[in-house]
Amino acid sequence: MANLQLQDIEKAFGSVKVIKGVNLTVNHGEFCVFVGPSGCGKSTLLRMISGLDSVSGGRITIDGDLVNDVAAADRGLSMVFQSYALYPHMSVRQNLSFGLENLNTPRDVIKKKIDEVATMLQIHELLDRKPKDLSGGQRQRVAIGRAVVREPRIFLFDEPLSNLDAELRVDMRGEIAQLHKRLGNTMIYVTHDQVEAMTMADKIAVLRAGVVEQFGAPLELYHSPVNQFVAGFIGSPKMNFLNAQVVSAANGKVSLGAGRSIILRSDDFMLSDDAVVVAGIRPNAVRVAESAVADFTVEISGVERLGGESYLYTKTRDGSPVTVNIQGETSLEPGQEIGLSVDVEKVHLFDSDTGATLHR
Amino acid sequence: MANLQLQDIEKAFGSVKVIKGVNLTVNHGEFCVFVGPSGCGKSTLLRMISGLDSVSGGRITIDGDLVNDVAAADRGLSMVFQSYALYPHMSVRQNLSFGLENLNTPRDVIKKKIDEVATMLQIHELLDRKPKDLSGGQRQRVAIGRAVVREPRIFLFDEPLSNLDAELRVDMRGEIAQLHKRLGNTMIYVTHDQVEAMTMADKIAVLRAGVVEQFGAPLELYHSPVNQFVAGFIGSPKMNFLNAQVVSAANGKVSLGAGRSIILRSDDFMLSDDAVVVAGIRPNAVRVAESAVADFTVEISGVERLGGESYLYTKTRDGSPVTVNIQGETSLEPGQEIGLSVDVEKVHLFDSDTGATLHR
Amino acid sequence: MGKAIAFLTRTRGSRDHAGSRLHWTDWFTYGYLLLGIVLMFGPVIWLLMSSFKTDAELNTFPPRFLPYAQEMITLDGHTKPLPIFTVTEGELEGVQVAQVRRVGIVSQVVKMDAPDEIIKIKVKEREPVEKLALAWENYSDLFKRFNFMQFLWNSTFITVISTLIMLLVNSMAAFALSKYEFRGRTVVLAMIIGTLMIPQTVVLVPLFLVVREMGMINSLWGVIIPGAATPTGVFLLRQYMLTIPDEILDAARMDKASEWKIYWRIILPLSAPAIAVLAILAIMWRWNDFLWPLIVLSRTENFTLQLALNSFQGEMATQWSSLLAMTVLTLLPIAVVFAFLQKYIATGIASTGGK
Amino acid sequence: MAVFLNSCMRIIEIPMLYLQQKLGISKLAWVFLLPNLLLFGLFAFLPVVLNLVYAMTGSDQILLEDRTWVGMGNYNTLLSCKDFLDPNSCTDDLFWRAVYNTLSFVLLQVGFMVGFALLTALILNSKIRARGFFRSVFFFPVLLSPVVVALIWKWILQREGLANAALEGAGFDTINWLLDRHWAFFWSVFVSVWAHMGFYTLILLAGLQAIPRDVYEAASMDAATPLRTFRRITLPLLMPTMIVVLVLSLIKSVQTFDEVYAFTGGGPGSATTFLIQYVYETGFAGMPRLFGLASAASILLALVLVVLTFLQLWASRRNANG
Amino acid sequence: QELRFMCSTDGNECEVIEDLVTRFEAENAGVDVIVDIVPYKSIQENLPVQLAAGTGPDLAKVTDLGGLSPYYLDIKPFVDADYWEKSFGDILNWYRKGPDDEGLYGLHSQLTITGGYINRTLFDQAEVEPPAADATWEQWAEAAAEVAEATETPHLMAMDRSGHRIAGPAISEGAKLFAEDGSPILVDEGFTNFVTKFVEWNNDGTMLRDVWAGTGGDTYQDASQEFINGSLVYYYSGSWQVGKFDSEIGDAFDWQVVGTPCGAVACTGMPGGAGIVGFKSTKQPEMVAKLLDFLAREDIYAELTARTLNIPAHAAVAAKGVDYEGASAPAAAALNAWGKQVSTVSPVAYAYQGYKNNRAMFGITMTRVSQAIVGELTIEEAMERAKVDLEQALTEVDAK
Ligand SMILES: Nc1ncnc2c1ncn2[C@@H]1O[C@H](COP(=O)(O)OP(=O)(O)OP(=O)(O)O)[C@@H](O)[C@H]1O
Ligand SMILES: Nc1ncnc2c1ncn2[C@@H]1O[C@H](COP(=O)(O)OP(=O)(O)OP(=O)(O)O)[C@@H](O)[C@H]1O
Ligand SMILES: O=P(O)(O)OC[C@H](O)CO
Ligand SMILES: [Mg+2]
Ligand SMILES: [Mg+2]
Repeated sequence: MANLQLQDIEKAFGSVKVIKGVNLTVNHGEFCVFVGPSGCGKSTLLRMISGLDSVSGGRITIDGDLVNDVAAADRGLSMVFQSYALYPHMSVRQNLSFGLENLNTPRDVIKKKIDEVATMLQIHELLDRKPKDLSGGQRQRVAIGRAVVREPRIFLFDEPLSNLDAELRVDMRGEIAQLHKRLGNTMIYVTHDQVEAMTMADKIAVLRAGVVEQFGAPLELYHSPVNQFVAGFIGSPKMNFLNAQVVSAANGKVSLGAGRSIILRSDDFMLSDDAVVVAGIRPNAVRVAESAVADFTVEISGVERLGGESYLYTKTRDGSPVTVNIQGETSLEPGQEIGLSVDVEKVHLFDSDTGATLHR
Repeated sequence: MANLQLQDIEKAFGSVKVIKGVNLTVNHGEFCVFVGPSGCGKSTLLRMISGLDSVSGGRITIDGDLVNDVAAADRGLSMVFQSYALYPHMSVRQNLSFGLENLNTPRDVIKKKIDEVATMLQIHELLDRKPKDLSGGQRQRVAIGRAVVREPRIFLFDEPLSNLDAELRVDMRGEIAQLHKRLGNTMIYVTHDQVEAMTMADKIAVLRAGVVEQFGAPLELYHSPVNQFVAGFIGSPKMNFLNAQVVSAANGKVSLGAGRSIILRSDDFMLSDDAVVVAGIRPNAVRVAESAVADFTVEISGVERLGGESYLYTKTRDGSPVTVNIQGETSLEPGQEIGLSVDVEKVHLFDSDTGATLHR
Repeated sequence: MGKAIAFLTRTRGSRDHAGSRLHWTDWFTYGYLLLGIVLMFGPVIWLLMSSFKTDAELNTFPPRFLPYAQEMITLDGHTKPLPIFTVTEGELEGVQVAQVRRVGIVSQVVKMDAPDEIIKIKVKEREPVEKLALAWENYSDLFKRFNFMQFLWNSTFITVISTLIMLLVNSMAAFALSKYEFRGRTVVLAMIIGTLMIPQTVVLVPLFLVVREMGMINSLWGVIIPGAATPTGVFLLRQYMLTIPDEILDAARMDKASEWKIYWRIILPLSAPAIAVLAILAIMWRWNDFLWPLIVLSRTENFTLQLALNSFQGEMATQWSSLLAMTVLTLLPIAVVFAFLQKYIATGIASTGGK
Repeated sequence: MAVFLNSCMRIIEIPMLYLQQKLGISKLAWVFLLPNLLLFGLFAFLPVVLNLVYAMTGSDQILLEDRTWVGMGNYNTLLSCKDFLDPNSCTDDLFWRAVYNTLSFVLLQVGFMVGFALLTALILNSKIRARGFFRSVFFFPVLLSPVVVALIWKWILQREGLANAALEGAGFDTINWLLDRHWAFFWSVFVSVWAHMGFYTLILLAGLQAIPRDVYEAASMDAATPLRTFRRITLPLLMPTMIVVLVLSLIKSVQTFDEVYAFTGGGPGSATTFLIQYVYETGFAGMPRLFGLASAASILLALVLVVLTFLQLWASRRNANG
Repeated sequence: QELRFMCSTDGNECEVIEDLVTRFEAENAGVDVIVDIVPYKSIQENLPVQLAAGTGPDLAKVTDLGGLSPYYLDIKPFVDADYWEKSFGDILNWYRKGPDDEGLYGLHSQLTITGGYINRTLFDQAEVEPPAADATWEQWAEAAAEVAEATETPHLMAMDRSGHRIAGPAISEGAKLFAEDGSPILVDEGFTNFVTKFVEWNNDGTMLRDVWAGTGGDTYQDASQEFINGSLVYYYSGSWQVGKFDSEIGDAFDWQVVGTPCGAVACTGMPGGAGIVGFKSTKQPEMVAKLLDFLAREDIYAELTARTLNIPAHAAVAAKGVDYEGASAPAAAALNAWGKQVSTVSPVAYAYQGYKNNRAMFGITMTRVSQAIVGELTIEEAMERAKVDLEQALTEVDAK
């Protein structure tokens, strides 16, 4: 139920600069997901928002009020810690009720809420255990429970589902989404799970090394990444990057590293002929094709069969790896040479120096 | 480099029975993945294999030697803890070197190995930090590093990649696979990630509440689950389960809960007519179809768009949820009624009481 | 050596797997513990036994473990009970006789069956016949002699109140010194550790003057308050609290806990082992405190047990029998307290409930 | 009881919460410190300051206002020596005898005591039967008053005591333990270790509890030998507690008095006369009461302690980092 | 009205006093005297502090008679001074601040005399006749050696470790302790002579070495345990041991009081003891005086002496002789023997006991003589140190 604004936020641990000027506005009721490589500063950002860490520079405002100097307890947020940080001496029930007690919630209300949360997290029979007697995933659920049992202005989740099994994760995803809908409060959510990020987020912020690379709706990031980094980061398996050269800018003709030229339908790239670029092609935008119609040929270096789909890991003649996503199963085996054809509509082009997306 | 055998392994914490007779043989050099719902006993099993927890019953043999009474330090295994358990007072480098020092490895060898591992895990610039100054994912990588820097007979990994971003996870998956290939030793690997399980495993053990439900090659589990639980657990999104009734056993004709009868090609089910069963259909075995050719109609309750694919969450007339996996994007919206057709070859049937797979 | 340490450093978890066979390290441990019993507990047992000895028995060389007293018999024709001896030499050798009186080196004895016929033997030719006898009077005299209940109450009051104040105040300070960054922290810490350096003996007089200015002489509060001000507890608790992960406090702050609540709902329970240790120590200090109450309290009605106990120490002589009995009596309550509190020492956080 | 405490705490929470809001967290630290600082300042620190003043005064009067100002006079008396290594050449030979006795005593006593306390704590922390019982076994001596401790050991060590009986039984000559200066010194160390070891064992036991179990598990997966586990895991992680033990034991050892005084009276001769006995006899027991001199001696003692403590802290910090 | 009386005890003194005080209370309605029985340490170390700080009791039984004199209440205005002078005579000086002080301060409730005890039974067994009253230390040593050898007794002689105890023999040997002008010197030829002998005896086994060499500093140490055990032939201590010997030796052997052996110039023991004093700080000086006067009454004093097994300091009581009613025969005999010793006490001994800083001198003696015995210092060094110590102590005392 709050609007959160980060202005030029910076953070340094000693001489190590970890957050380097982050600007971000999360609107009231929005579900915002932070993604980024390990160590890029997501948790740090969360901790600064929560008030547990001070900012080295910049302003944090909640609903327009500057909160830089407001203590964590007074910001009215709640947080799931990446490391859980459960109270080791309290039972699960006490872990869950502690926050409510601090708000002087009546006892019967506490009981009811804990009951609800326990049901939601499927931890009913664990309520009287101490954290040390729980499995990893159970602990994580308690950590989630502790945050959601209260109804704060803003939720901060730091990889809350990382240790849960797939089924439970889907359930929890649903529960959190529902909670969000019910409470309508602002949520900030760190995850490494593509599916979570894509399906839950209103907006995703992609961080790299303390900087926000792109901030936008999930599909916007998927379809229009601002640069090669974002393109590579969003979407799983990762986008393939091939060295390419513009053959004819006018025709939108581009030659891929080791194959024949392809014609990108759109033709208004602001490129000169012979410009060296990087072509980004998602694994599901390539198809195995007869050599006759193939855009280039590759050698298979690995095959992964997931049951419903398979991945082919291949290498082009000039050594660039290309992953191919195939529906169903395949009988292809490593070592085979195959031809691949590209869905030209789905090719992205990036500046080979800066990685910036070249717009059509 | 070792063969591991669990015979009737049991474990109880006080009166809580957590592992209830597990029998398992992991052959020399095999990559075995444990999957199962949160709290089913995966970590406990790992800890018993490692020697950190005693078994309440049963025998553990490594290479034929009974090791029940052998101390953890003497079993020659190494383990990545779900909770990392890094040495808080040591730098990353010391965390990594400690195990090697214990083996009296010469100093230059240690240095070389740490260098290799640091490169593999991309933690070079963190070597002189203490664990508390690392991000969650960085800590997890150090935990992996500590295990792999030695070359033990058996590796135990407890959700080693849960806190890493997608890209890194793919890298690490590759590295671990390569390590496995290079050292040829036995690996036991707990994960909640379907992709990891399916792609890395030679064999997967599916656990439920302390019992091994099925143990076999990944695709075997995917295609021939022994019961509804395994079928539901393997494969993502989860298999859809619909109530069904045998219309004509002789023709292999089955009526799905709320649609018209479908004919399963194979016809030798050992079922009587009118038997009530559960039909399992994976999300990628249903297709949106014109109502004319549709096997049943559903109402869309949710749509998730991941970019490369989309999930339709739907409900049949009798309220069973059906997830549909669609390649690419879709313009369908919640509330719409659509028809679905089933890929009859991929329908599984389960006993509605026991959940056991009904074989054709 | 390595294995010995293995045995010592292994945790409960790692011990689990060991078979039932006793390893030599187990022998080492149990050997050490046995030695501990003999060396650490033996003297204490001896003390206990000695508290049942008469003063004369206490003075006997060489000392004996069990309390003995000479056997006495009442015979016809003798009004007082007579001590029994065994004759060691001469014609009566081996016979038990009762001594009527001793004159110089001659002992006048009678046989049990002939109580009128006096026989003279040399003092050296007889040995007393002794039996086990507990001198309960050492204890019962205490209750007769002074107002034991009053002293017990005073001691208990001082100990309980002082310990509570000390635990509260010290743990609050330790919390501030271990979990907050603020200017002046080092100074306070240095002051506290610095004060430890000055021996208690010398500050007694200045402290007395301070307490007099506060008007607390001859009042139990004059013992309670200065007792609660010792710096040791702050130091001990602070060092322990340093090991509590900050992240748990962070979690509590996110749970909207006030700092005070963090202190008593998170920090205090998590410091249970250290608090238990300090409580044991504080109770013991206050209970056994002697020098300071001696200065502050000079009126019988507010005497503590220790003061009463030490009133057996005169200028020239100490009544050891009473003193030992009193020692044992005063020891009992803290022994019980210890038995109760020591459990908490082992309730540390085996895992922090986090990753 | 628990309920009562709980409500007390709740009541205190109200003003504390107000202060927290009013002052902010960093100043709140002072609020937490305040009660202690008040008590401590008045009843522990102020007397120490007064003691500093006493050290600069002479005469046998007790009240500060009755005493004469002598400035550094007392220090001069204590520190005037022709040869600091030969107590006989000093004005106050007894002080210097006490200094040297104390130095060697502290070295031995702290070493043995901390060593044994650690060993005992490790054993008591391992999984043994009847842990509670054994804990009390090792702690019991701490409960005894110094007079009783001394009495017990005098009994054992006297001419016809237990120790000699044992020697005789084993066919050795008896020894007059407390008449020989070396033996007397040895037994002073022994008795003082005996009487105080339990105290430090207890503190160390609590410290061992604060070490997370999973680190030990990691170490055993790393195939660490027990010795290495001890050196590389237990010891460094026990450091905060170790510091308490080292600092306290050092301080208390330098200040050893009661039980040794009751045990040997500082004898034979001055073989076991330590600094506090000197202070005590000079300033309190003996006549006239040279309180100024005693105070000055105590301050010199404190100065030495400060230096030793900082050395210790420095060493342990280096250890923890290295 | 409430009076606080601080009392510490070796035997039953405080209890007897408490009992007598009840009678006083009966005679003086409205007066409540509370006897606080405290450890001796409290009287010795804390009472001075309390008095200086003005928080002391109204009365106390003290042993540092001269040291506390500045705080005493002069009861002269309230009592019959003549009776007091007549009854206690010179002993009153022990409580006075100096030669010019004429005040009445304390009631000497417990007069003690130092001297020797022998284990008579051992002498009898050895068939050795105990030396006569005028025998020298050497003669006693010889006799003790003979007895010990004959009876296989381990220890010959022992003397309490106390500066007070050694003073009698030293004075006997010629020690003057004070200069002509009355200023203390402690060490002189006579003193050194005795110390030299004493050290020698300690080292050749004549004296039980444990007592003086076994402890250090100012620690008091006696040898009563050895004597009670019958393992000591001759024990030099004092009259206060009678009660203890009586109860603890019981029937085990016969023991006997033999007074102080003779030296070159005298055969004197040291007088001593404890007395009851009132303090200036009291709010009821008159009542305090009244109480002291009550206790000084001849009948009361006689009863006190008899019941506490003490030697009377009251002239009239002494003259009449005390009937130690409850005491056993040996105890009564011993006490009477001690009573006879009073007359043999030399004026030097009286002066020493009356000197207000005598405790400093006792302490110095103990420390330095012990050092000489264990060989830390030679006798010359020890004596030299003793002189220096005394000077230093006196300058502190005089620095006002
Ligand atoms: N000390 C204990 N006392 C009681 N139950 C325990 C204890 N430790 C673990 N358990 C229970 O044992 C079960 C198995 O735990 P385990 O840690 O093996 O689960 P897991 O399969 O690793 O789960 P996750 O995927 O969540 O890590 C859990 O249900 C847990 O609650
Ligand atoms: N106390 C510290 N001192 C120095 N560097 C630190 C400290 N704490 C964190 N860092 C660094 O700051 C960076 C950001 O850490 P942060 O925990 O925010 O990462 P993250 O994005 O949450 O990563 P992950 O996905 O692995 O959890 C990391 O590179 C980490 O190494
Ligand atoms: O030397 P002390 O301390 O034994 O004193 C002797 C007493 O005055 C005897 O009554
Ligand atoms: Mg993080
Ligand atoms: Mg687990």
